[in-house]
Amino acid sequence: MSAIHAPLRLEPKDYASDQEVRWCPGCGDYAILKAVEKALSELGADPDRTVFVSGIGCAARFPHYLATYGFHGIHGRAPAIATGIKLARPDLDVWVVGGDGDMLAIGTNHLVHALRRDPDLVILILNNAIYGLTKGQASPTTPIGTRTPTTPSGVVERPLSACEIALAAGARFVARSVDVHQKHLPEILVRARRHEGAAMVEILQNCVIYADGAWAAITDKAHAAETQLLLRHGEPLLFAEGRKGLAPARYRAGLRIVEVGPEGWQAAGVLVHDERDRTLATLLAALAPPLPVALGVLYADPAPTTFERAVHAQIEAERTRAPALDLAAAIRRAPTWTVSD
Amino acid sequence: MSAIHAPLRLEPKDYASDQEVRWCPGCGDYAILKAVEKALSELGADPDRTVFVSGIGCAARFPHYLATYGFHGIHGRAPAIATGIKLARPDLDVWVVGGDGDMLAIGTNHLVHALRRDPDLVILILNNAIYGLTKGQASPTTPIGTRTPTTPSGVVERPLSACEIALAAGARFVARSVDVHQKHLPEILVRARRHEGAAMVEILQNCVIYADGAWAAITDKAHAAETQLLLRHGEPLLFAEGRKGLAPARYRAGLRIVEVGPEGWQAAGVLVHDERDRTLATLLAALAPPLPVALGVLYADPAPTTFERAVHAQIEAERTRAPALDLAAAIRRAPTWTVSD
Amino acid sequence: MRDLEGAHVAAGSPPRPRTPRSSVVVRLSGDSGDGIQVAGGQLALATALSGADLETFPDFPAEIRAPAGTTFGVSSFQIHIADHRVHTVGDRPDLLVALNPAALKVNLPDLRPGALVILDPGTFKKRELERAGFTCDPRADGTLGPFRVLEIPIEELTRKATAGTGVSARDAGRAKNFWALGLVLWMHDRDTRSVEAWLARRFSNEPALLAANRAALAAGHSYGEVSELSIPAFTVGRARLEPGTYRTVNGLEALAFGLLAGGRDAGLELVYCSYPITPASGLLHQLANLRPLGVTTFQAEDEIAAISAAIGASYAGALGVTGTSGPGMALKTEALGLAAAVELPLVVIDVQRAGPSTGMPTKTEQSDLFQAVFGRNGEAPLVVLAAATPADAFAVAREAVRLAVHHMTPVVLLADGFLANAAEPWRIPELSPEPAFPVRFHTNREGFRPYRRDGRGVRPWVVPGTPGLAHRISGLERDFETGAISYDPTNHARMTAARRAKILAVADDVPPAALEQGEPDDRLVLVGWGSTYGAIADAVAAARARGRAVAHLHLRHLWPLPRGLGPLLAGFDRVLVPEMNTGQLAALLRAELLVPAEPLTKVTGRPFTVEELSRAIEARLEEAP
Amino acid sequence: MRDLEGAHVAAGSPPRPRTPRSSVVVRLSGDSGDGIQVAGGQLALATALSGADLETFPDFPAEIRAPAGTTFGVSSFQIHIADHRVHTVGDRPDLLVALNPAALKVNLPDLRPGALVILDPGTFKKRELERAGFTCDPRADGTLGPFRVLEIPIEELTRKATAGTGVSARDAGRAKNFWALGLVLWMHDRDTRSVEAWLARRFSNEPALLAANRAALAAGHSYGEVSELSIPAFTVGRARLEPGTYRTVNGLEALAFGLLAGGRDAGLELVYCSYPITPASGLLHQLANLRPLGVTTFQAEDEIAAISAAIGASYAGALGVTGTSGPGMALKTEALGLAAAVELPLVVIDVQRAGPSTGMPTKTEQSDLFQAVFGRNGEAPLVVLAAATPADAFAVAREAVRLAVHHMTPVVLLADGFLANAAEPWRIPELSPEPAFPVRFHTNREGFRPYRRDGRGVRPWVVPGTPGLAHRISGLERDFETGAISYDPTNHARMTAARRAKILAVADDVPPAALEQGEPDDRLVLVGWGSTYGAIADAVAAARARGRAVAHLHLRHLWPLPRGLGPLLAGFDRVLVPEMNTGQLAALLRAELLVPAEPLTKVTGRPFTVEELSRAIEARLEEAP
Ligand SMILES: Cc1ncc(C[n+]2csc(CCOP(=O)(O)OP(=O)(O)O)c2C)c(N)n1
Ligand SMILES: Cc1ncc(C[n+]2csc(CCOP(=O)(O)OP(=O)(O)O)c2C)c(N)n1
Ligand code: SF4
Ligand code: SF4
Ligand SMILES: [Mg+2]
Ligand SMILES: [Mg+2]
Repeated sequence: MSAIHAPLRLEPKDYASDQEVRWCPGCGDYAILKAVEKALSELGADPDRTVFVSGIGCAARFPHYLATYGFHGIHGRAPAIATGIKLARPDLDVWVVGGDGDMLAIGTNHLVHALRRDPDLVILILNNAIYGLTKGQASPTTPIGTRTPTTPSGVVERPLSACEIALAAGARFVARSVDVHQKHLPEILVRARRHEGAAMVEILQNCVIYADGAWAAITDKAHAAETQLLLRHGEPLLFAEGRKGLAPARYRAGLRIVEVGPEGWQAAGVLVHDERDRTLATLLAALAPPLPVALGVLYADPAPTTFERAVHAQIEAERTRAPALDLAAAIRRAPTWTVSD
Repeated sequence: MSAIHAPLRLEPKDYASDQEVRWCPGCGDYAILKAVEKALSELGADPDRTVFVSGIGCAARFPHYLATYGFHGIHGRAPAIATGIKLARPDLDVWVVGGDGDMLAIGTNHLVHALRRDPDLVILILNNAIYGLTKGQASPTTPIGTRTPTTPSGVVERPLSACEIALAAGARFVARSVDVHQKHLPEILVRARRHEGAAMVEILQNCVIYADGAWAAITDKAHAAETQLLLRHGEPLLFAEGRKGLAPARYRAGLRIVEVGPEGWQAAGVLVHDERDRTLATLLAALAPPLPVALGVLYADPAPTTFERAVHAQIEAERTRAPALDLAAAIRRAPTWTVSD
Repeated sequence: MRDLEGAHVAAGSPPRPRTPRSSVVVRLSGDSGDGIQVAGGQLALATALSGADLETFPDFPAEIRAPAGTTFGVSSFQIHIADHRVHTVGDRPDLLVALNPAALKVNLPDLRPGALVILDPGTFKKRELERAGFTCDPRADGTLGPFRVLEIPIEELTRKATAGTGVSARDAGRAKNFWALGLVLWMHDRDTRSVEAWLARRFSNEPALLAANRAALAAGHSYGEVSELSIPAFTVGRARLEPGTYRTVNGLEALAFGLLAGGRDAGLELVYCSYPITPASGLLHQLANLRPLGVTTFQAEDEIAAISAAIGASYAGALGVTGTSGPGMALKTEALGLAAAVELPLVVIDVQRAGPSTGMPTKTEQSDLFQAVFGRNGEAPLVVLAAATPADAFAVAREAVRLAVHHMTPVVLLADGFLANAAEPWRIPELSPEPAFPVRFHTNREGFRPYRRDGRGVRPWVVPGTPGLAHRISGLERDFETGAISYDPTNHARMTAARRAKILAVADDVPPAALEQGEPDDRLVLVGWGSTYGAIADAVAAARARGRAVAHLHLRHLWPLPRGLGPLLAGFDRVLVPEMNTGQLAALLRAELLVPAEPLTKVTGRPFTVEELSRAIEARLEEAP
Repeated sequence: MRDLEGAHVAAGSPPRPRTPRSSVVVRLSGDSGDGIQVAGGQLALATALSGADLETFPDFPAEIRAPAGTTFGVSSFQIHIADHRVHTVGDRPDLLVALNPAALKVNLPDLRPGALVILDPGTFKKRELERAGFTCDPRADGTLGPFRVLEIPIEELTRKATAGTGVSARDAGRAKNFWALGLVLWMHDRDTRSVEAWLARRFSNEPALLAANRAALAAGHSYGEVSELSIPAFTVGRARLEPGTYRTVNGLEALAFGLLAGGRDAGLELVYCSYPITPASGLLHQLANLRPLGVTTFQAEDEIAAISAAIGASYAGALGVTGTSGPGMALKTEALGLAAAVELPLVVIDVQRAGPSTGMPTKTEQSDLFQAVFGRNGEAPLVVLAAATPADAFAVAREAVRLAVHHMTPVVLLADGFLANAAEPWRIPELSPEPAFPVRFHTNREGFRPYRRDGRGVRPWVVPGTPGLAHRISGLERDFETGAISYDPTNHARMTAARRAKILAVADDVPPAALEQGEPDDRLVLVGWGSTYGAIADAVAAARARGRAVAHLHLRHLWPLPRGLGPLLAGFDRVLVPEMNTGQLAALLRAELLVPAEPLTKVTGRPFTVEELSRAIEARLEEAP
């Protein structure tokens, strides 16, 4: 976050706009909205210097519900709009919100390029594995075999992984959380906002109407210990209440699951999570059921500068190199001649 | 390749069209064209059942120069056009050709989604790290710091890796070669064509006019042994004339370079290349100078079916489930009534 | 569903004390969860079986699931029932059944003065009233003064009726739509047989639910007879419809069937490529469910991929079709130019919605005409058609296929949100056993030239795989015959002229301009296009019945305009163009024909009412020279 | 470069036996590697310094580097030199210098009969002739019959002249462009001082190259005097130009300066977001090199991202500008609708090129007018302007900025490939020290409503970061005042009308329609727009000189049309609209004004010639009633 202002002391509820929230009762988006409000409060964000930008979709209704500046744009283009905002006004605190359709179907191109450029944005992908607003068609994250109005015999395409795409695009902050994790999610959001550069957070979100339980295999409390790998920088990659862990594979490059015996995790060779290890992050991003799914900050390694700072630094340097250059002088850099009466 | 026809016996030159080739003298595209003609000959491809589809760019002029069917489309959309062709005519042998701008700037979205869907296409990315046709602007693969007409103080954005994006998108065949490798490249092309599903081949191509030597650090014959890691399935990951190799990292997940001593590569722990190991492929794709760059087939693990076969199998099954359904019957599935005079 | 064919329209039941009505407009309304659309569909079917003509329109909330009881969660269904041909869903309801206060609130402004309002007093509690945004109880403060109000405790009566069927209290309450349907059927002099048949199929595995819904239906139906309230009862006679077998069809269904019929007639497989967008998504859903009939459906990653894949499919010898709505249409602009440039057949369906930009996705408008005719870079002429009614969409879709393959051109078919969802009886056409306009791909090697045109200016369609004809096509300008890239100035002029002439020649392949109603020497003509058909037809018919010299001309072919249009329009004193935009067809007519066409615009997201048009007609006739 | 200001135009050198000419059209032509554009630029500068008026046009090959000696590798530079104001580069060259057979081949069809052709016999070898596609030597077979031919062994003479300067044989040969330039300067009665100054700067670090090029230049210049061939020499007097300081400027340069001047006048930083595309890329290059002057440039991943980022920049309080050509413009359609819907300022520059689709990227056309005015989904009105000449592009770009910020609207500025690359003398305007139309963002909390309009129908511009004014904007239809999402029918009608009225009111903020030349009661008026200005102006001036009652009206504001246009055009018997498309402005005038505007179209990828227009004028006057 590049805005250098004294943090405000506002309650989460102070970040709610006066608009009636119109998601379906029970939609996971409510929880995410709450988490965002919590995070803004925790960050002491100034609503007048904060901008939420979105595309189109249920998720993309987000800006209307926050008492900050908001731009509800067009389908898939929010990362590009946000990049323009940051280029013009690096001091603003800009968040991008979109669904899996918005960001990983029509908007993939802009997502990838925003991440590789690395402007100081938080990009939230509210992944419900479905097109909610348009009534339940398959999205790029819908699992194979799912029947929807557009896939009456089931989806045949392999789903995309937001975190894998983000890492491949060169993202320097990649995290994953779950709509209902009301302690975890705000923490991750605060971390994402404090990261300088483009921070992508994939949030597994439940669409109660069209894809209810899409993430249940991961998020069900009953098996959470087995299905979730909670990442913490500097702590071992343990799950199943510490009974299992991830260790480097033997005789090949990769990870393997190890049982942690009474000698402890070190003895079992369990790796310690290192947020700055892009290779590790890539391997963690690829974990999918039946393996435990990685939640938390997979990767956080800020680049030396952000896109907008690099651009403006270049312009500043160019200005310094030609201090006398103004428009009149630039026009006269070509040969001129004078006609008198 | 799904076309089941007796291979023809044509010479490479028989695949050349009557159009005068109009790339700049010395352009790497000439070598690639030659390699493609060799590969077609080797494959016994039937020009009348082969289609080359392209976007716009110097690279995208490709179809005009081949005596096959060809569709020179619009910038960035070739993978989508090709997907439509395969849906309509799974029997055709379809190749897609584009530059780094075509495929990794405006066309990223279609590339990613074609790869995840996995129609039986060969997708060639002629990566010259520049926009050639439009005269030398930075492309998504141009290295940081490069001065171009649009980046007078140098590129600030991190370059994209075609192979990493492809793997993250779920591609099942990912390979890399070099324009002038006239033995290696045709071999890879033949392998790509024989792979059932979407096969992406990144070809490092030299644009003599706007980015001459962009890949020299990798391709220069003088240091090739040190800068290139030639992959062969089932063979050890050795380079520098066998003096060095890649082994699994210790205490972390990943690869490390090892010196091969007199005891041989096994003793040094050098890994054997396994084309079906997606994790390994991902690690290999990320190798970039000063590490040696991986050339060859990084990953090849055909899915059980292709996109178009899966779609048509579903339709076939639906047809079988409702054998009597024709249009007249479908119209009458709703309640009907009759009005008589 | 069971085929009700053969259920010949029976003579009415024995006469009761009922008011005969020539037409009635009924609107059912309630919360999205109340099953309004199901009840409406059954009401339409029962009406159709009665032999009356009808037209229906569902009005869904924009939100997926709004909180219960809110105005933005209201779902409605309107039906126009008449003993004569009707073309609209009716300007204003004569009867409103409002299952909760929000439904009343939303629909009040639309009611005809004197309309009958049936409401459920059990839902008029403080909380419900507040949710609906009423500050006072509308039953108490005179709000309902202009209407006749019947308060019937529908939910309570439903619970009573379903007692003993073994369903939960919740499910019992949910049967109230069938109770209300029963009552409306009784009021309308219809029996419940077709509904019972439907219930039996729908709940064949859920006997308790079946019993409950049946009981509710029966109770509602008998309530009219037994109630102490004197519930009005009416009867609408049979309309004179052309003999034949009918079903009801909405615009999207008709488009789907029309495309399939067109594909069949062309002897081609279709490849329908689309990206979901309201209100066009339904077409993708329909076709996805009809894949065994000769269509491959493809949900692309965006609209650009969708049209590109459709172009690829056409190139490969299928017929590529893509469908979308306004913003998606905008995204297809560049690729549409490619299709026009390479001269491949393609059908593009634009189900227009209220704009600009995202606009009001669930509301209707006709504001993409300019985009369809003019919205491309360079000179990229193509064919533009519009469907006039839900049933007409079948014929127009088929026509779009015919023109696309016959003239090797993209064809844009304009529909709109209203037409997409409105439904009407449709006389099921005979499908000819043989393809009516079979495509013959070019296979002859002799003197083959990819862009050599035939007498109609049309280039050959050669599909990859054809032996000996391998050639290259490109969006770069190409040589008049060989198709090789050409930057020759004269060639470009020649190709531009040839592409234009080819499209203008399509006018020779379609019927000349003709009036729907009226005479060429009437004083005023209303020129319409698309879904304004119904309102214009009814308004003109009414005006003619009043002795006014008014005619109606409706354009199916918007580009090129049909032959004879200019002279025909020149015969009228005034040309009035009603359209749901700010005057796009009017501008087109003025530009092309130099007639002083006057736009009559409405941009509220809603169709014209007959009343609005009638007023406009009278005003113009008063002013006319 | 050194500032030559103060190099007051000196009186001519002592008289020689020269033909005085009122104007001459010279074309230099050779292989892409021959340095034709550099020589042309120096010829233009020397001409400008002589006080003559001029207009130039470079003609690059479409290929990046075509094989040497081929016709598709020919590069040309044309200059029109005159002792009076000229507006075109001249229909046909009077003098062609062709450095190889391919250059001769390509340019032959354009030459004026009797033109002088200078060619280098040393390049007329068998191989070169074949490469150029000559089957016989054109010097031998009568091909050159209609022309006067001078064979000068330019390359050989260059080698001789440069002997001893220490350059390689290859570099010696490469100086032949300066030899030819020297000769042309001599023919044209100009000294070589400005060229020498340029060479000195250009090769300040390469003394051998400097010496060689200088020697070649001098040798060419003295050749005219000493040669046995009687080389024609002419002299063109000074033109009467308005007093002031001048430079030459091409359309892209002028656009860049105009945008920057506009940003300065608005008191705003610019953010120029673009994706490379011919012929618009040059604008991105220009601005990237002028970043210290108040513009941030952004090369996006595609055109959609470019316009989206520009919209984001405007939202954030800079002025977002995006530039592209035809196919890229098509891709921006959807986002342009968003900008119109949310009512943010935005400037969109479309450097039109020959279409449809990819078309002929390096060739010019005016066929995106429809797309600019009409090409969006829904009713999304905006402002459309066009630049008439390279120098005019400065003023129009500034005007685009002014209208965008003053009316909170996207403004489309149409240029074209010809205008982009053509150059002419430009009187450098005074830049006012203070912003001329400074933007004042809205900051007042009192009764703030994001969409409440002022008297001109314009909503306030509130940028994020303004305390207390946080609000949300959306492409969904919004409430007339609060901007909250609204699906209310009346609100939508009101907003649609308000957006339209706001744009139409821009006509009150621009000058009314006025004639460039002629009188309102002339018989014929030529109505033009964009880069046809020069040809129309010259043709009309010539016709008027012949006593014809012909007028010229040129539209800078295409949407809305300027006030008074209808009545003005109504005064003429005939309205002729020359345009490089199939009649788009003519259609617009017919639709809007019901005048029988007649299109005069040319779609060859090349600008109109004065001759073509003169013929059309005569034909119309003969026919006119
Ligand atoms: C250009 C364009 N295409 C399509 C649409 C229709 N549309 C609106 S939202 C949406 C996808 C919604 O899915 P997602 O992004 O996953 O968001 P969710 O509703 O699931 O939160 C689509 C296809 C549109 N508004 N604009
Ligand atoms: C929609 C659109 N935008 C931009 C262009 C201009 N354009 C043509 S090719 C190209 C990029 C070329 O780069 P690349 O794809 O890397 O191919 P190369 O020329 O380097 O082989 C661009 C931007 C275009 N033709 N269409
Ligand atoms: S449709 Fe799904 S994602 Fe959208 S609001 Fe409803 S529950 Fe949420
Ligand atoms: S510009 Fe570069 S890529 Fe294009 S043809 Fe020339 S050398 Fe090849
Ligand atoms: Mg979603
Ligand atoms: Mg490239």
